[in-house]
Amino acid sequence: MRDATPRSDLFFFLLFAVAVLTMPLWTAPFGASYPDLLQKFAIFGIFAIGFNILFGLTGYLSFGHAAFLGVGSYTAVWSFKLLSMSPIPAVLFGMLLAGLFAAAIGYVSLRRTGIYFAILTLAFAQMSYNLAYSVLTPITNGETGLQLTAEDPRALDALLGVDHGAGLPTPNLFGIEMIGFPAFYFCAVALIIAFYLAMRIARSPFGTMLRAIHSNQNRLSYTGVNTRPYALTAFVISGMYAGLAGSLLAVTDPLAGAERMQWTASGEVVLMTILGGAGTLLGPVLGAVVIKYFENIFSAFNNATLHATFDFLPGWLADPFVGLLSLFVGDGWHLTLGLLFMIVVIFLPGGMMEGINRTAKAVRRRREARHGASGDQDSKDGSGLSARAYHPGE
Amino acid sequence: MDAFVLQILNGLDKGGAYALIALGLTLIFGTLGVVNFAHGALFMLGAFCAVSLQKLLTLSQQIKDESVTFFDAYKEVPYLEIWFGDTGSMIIDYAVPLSILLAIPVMLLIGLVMERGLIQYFYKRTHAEQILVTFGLAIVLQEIVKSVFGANPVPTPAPEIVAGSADIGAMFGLGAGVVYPWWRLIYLVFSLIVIAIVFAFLQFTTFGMVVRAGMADRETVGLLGINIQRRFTIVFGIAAIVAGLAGVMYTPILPPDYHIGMEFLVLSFVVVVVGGMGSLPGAVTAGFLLGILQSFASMTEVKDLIPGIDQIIIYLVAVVILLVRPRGLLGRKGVMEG
Amino acid sequence: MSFFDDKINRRRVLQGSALLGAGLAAPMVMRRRAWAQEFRNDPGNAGSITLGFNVPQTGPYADEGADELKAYQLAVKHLNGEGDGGMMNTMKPSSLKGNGVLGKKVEYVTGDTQTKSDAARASAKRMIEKDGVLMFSGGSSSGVAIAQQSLAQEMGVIFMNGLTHSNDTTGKDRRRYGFRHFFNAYMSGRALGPVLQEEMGTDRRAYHLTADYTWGWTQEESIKNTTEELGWQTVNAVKTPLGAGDFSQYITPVLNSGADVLILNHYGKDMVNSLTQAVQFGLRDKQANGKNFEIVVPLFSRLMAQGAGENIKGILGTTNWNWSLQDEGSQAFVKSFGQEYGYPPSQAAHTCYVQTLLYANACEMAGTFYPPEVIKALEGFQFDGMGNGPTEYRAEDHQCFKSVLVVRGNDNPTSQFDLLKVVKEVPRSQVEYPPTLFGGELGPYEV
Amino acid sequence: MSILQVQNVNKSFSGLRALNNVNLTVEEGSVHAIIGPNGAGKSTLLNCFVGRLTPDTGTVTFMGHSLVGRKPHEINQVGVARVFQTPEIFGDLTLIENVMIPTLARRDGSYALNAWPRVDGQRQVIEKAEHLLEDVGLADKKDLTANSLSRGDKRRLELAMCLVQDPKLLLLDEPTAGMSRADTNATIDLLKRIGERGITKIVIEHDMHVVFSLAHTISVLAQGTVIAEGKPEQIKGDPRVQEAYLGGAHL
Repeated sequence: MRDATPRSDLFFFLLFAVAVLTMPLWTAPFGASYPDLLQKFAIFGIFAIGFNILFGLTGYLSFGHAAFLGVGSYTAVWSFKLLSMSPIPAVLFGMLLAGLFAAAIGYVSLRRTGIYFAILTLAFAQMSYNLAYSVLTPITNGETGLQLTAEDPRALDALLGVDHGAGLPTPNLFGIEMIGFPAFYFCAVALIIAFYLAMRIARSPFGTMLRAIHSNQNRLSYTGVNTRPYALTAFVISGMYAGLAGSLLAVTDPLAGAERMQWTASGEVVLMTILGGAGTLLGPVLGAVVIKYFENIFSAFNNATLHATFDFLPGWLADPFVGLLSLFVGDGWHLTLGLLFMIVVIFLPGGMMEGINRTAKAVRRRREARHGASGDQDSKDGSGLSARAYHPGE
Repeated sequence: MDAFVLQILNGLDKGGAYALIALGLTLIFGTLGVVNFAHGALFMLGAFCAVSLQKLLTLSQQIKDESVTFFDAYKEVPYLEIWFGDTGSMIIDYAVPLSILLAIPVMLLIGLVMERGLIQYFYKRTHAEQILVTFGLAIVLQEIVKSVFGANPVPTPAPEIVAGSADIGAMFGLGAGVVYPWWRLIYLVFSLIVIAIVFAFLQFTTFGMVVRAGMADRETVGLLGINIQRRFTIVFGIAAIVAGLAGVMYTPILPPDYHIGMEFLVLSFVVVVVGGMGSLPGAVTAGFLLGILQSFASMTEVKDLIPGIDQIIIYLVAVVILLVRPRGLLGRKGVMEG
Repeated sequence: MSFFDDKINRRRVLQGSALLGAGLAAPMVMRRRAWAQEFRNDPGNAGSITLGFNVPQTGPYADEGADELKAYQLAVKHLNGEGDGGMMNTMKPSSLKGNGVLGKKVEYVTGDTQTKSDAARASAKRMIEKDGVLMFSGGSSSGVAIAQQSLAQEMGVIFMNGLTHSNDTTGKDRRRYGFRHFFNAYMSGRALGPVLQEEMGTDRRAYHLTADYTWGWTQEESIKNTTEELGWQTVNAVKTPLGAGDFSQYITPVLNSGADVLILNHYGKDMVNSLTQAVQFGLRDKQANGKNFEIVVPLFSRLMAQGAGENIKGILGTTNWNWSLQDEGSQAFVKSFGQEYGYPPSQAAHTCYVQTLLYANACEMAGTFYPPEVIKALEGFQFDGMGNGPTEYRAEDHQCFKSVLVVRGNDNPTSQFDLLKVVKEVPRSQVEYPPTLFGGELGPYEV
Repeated sequence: MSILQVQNVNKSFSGLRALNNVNLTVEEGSVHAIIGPNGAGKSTLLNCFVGRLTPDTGTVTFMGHSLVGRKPHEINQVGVARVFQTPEIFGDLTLIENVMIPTLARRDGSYALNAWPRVDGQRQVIEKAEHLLEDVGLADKKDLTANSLSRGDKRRLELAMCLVQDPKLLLLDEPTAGMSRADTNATIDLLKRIGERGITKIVIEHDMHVVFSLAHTISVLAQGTVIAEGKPEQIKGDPRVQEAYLGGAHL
């Protein structure tokens, strides 16, 4: 914290914004530059950033955040059905309802800490999922998922005389259809705003209090701080982030299914955050990108594509090589993901961000050694660019 | 009334499975302080011990079905039957109970290797990191099993003699036609025996006393110059055996597939927490309690009253219990609350 | 991503100050391209086309997905004129030439649906947006199929359903861009009717256990309608949570309910588990109301039957296709699949193979890849020689109408694959229904 | 003027009586020591002051506020701060953050959604915190994480965290427990210096050296009851105290 000056933060933020906006360019060599995956990067980045506000700062491990994602999605689709095809009300209502839902669940769950809290949130989310899949079908359309139909009223659009023509309408922002790259940029802007807000929160007195909750809740209450409303606020904020992510999922693809609320989905955001680096600003986004990349790209390899990739190898080498690789891609992508989890957490306790920090530190040390600079400046240099600057949770 | 008895039996049966998994989980929590998301995978590996033994015993001579062209279709006659006739068939028939003998050493070995090779480095790490690494391990184990045995469930029947149902109506003077599968009764008894053995072991052996003392206050026991660490490693092995045995014996009830552990994982965590972290009796009580409640909630009469209640009952009960009793049914203060 | 194909001055793009602007400009570039083309992923003058095969590769249906994928690969081979041609030789009428489709070589990409709607749509979008597929196909769960089908409509890319059995797929959730060759729950009910009557009479009391989601409900409804028409009573119909694992608490009430038939509206793992457990509770050997207690599994699949082992023996159900069929088309398919992979294809593999050929054939008939024309070629298309006898793709709801197989778990299998025995081939006329029965709207040709 | 009145406080734990009709009055500005053998109920009494425990019966009144049934943070907000037996600090935060948090808590109250401004822009808070760190002699370590401190330094940090709130009443639970003689003396000096700020202090202490160096008034607790109260000289000679401590601590 001491190293993160307003200037370094601004620089960092601008860097982030540029990186996000130019994502279609630099992801191209990795085969990831197509709208849907880019949208997913941004959306799950938002989800993970929000989750990190709760988990990374306060240390409360929620295993039920997917419920808020689901609520956001359902609300957004209902907004498209009842009000308007504009993403603005969809996103606003999605966040609002997810926030209210989070307030209710958080109010109850935050009466407990540690694993008890985790299981309470898990229980609420699983109840939501199970009910959404079965008895709440009139609201959620169950297994099939909530979809748009041509007959939906769309009261606001009707009032304003917006005509969606034949067939199913597409969400559109003042005439720009929310598909493909425009939809990505809509999500990207949301991600940048979400990131900026998370940065403000992390750097604020409020954020300091959240970290104090993580550090020593007992001391904090004897210091005159009512910890529960702080934790609840963090919970609601992160619930609203999840709601935002959920409604963006609906904006880019107006269909909401119950499985979005399943515990595996809650677990996924936990994994994203820890994989990237809990408590760091950038880590959760990285974690989200990596997991979504694996899910969409690694799963798509098959023997034919592998052979095509390695056809420069001689046959006697290519076949066993492809055979070996095929264990880890296609239907084996889960194996790769599992191994990745283990490797990262074994060797990089702070997640991927720790790896980046270590590399940055090593590079700097080498450079300093070359320039003959004194060694003990290390991470306390005033440049404001030290890796530590970006990690309020360290 | 009869319906009630049957539902209680169903509940106890389910509860037996929950209790066995939760018992191992809470042992590991209590001793090593590790959140083991790979515990479901241990259950799964146990189940696949049974599958492996069955596959081994049914290694077959293949008699080609000549009516099928284009590919090779066989009628399979196990070598055991060819060599030993009815004795061979009987051995095959008893594959599941026999695999208990296989599962005990195998699961112990897996448990020890897992603890020494991986878990021991995570004692001091955060719970989140423990979750990540054990979850990763669970996925890896699953995928390995999937690549060997495929993704479909594998039928693993109970021995012929207990494949059917017991007429408990006649046995206990209930109504006519009240039957219950033999194997489920065996499973219930088996789980009670395993639970009793674990408790007796912890209660009456020196080893167990040290472990219990270690669960209560690790530092002090460490100060006494007792190598608590090595004992905890063995505890992990025991937990693995218990989970594995639960898996072995469950195979005739639920044909196992590679994913079976994940399905039990979340539920068994709920059981452990409802029982109270670090409490062995709590885990067992909660296991049976939730099993029975789940059975009752599934009764048509109850479902008509509250639609969908069977879908959420376990979680609902968990919420209520945790709100009324902050540390679950029998939990101790300060365990896993940080 | 073919971003650099668009002749943006690359050096300028890479200049730091221009990066942001270039990023923002990207959507405009993409849009301009979009206007220029007549339809999405037009292969134009390219020498090949790409199809997308989106199947479950992880999760409970992974084996079924693997089987589907093999069938797709086989179909691509045959379309490109490799191998023995399989059902291309038996399909009537056929416009396929064995030189790809419209002279273009067929290539394919694969994806993992994880049997989740979200994952399936994400995977499909990758195929459409990144790999430029002209058609995508796959299945194993109705919810997932419906989700992909509506995506197809939004994106203007044809989706050929794989295994999906819910009435909704071509009922209330039908789409202009979605086609189903597989049969549905209604047909299962209709087909089972006469066999149930024959085997069990008209005085029966049925108890339903139903997977608590849309497919389960539609199947329960269909079977109930059929059996009640026969004069059967429905004692109870109980919903069970998806993936319940242990069904004992739902099975014990069956024991003394006065029912003499148990109908399991379950599929996949739920079916394996509930059937295994029902048999354990002695239901198969039980006597009730002076009759033999019977279990019926309306939707069977051989792959899942393997999981239930011995318990499947003697159980009645329906299936879309079985490898033991002796017609010319089935034989041709079993031959090429069996020789390629060493075991017989499943019904899921069959429907996926057929769907791929049907799509290719429709392109040839239409003489273009332009989806509206391809759709029109498929609509009302009548064909034979694909293993199900004379079949029609009904124009009004994109459902294939053909005979349905009623099967029984084989008591005395001659091989490890010989699990199901065909009891009756129920002709199309008995399973047909008016297209308006389930409502639904196909939507426009042009999107 | 009394700042804290304790009247007829009783507290039992499952039948075991920990506090038996305790009465106590603490004068404003004084240093009031509570001594007694192990298990006399000293910590229980202190916990009743800060809201960790609620007395079964009786009243605890601080400057006109009843403290019974209040939450710890509410009690702190009316001006009561506490130093724990084992230092309770924010171990993974830096020293300056450790001291800033109580400063913010005093400025913003028990809850404030102060999420927009930067914490490093709170000049006054930072200056005040730095000042306090200087007072306790930890200024040069302000950017270290608190866990890296020695036990004595941790205690001084905790003291700074309490003092920065300008409490009216400071509760010290064995402030020198486990310290070396030198550290103990340094702490005594420090506490004496704080004394100049006029903060009322209640000290629980075993070390009679500390008690007699600091206290103005001493209450002796034995078996949950106050058996003696008075100036240090009076207590020294009290035979009841001698008896309570028989075989106990050094007098």
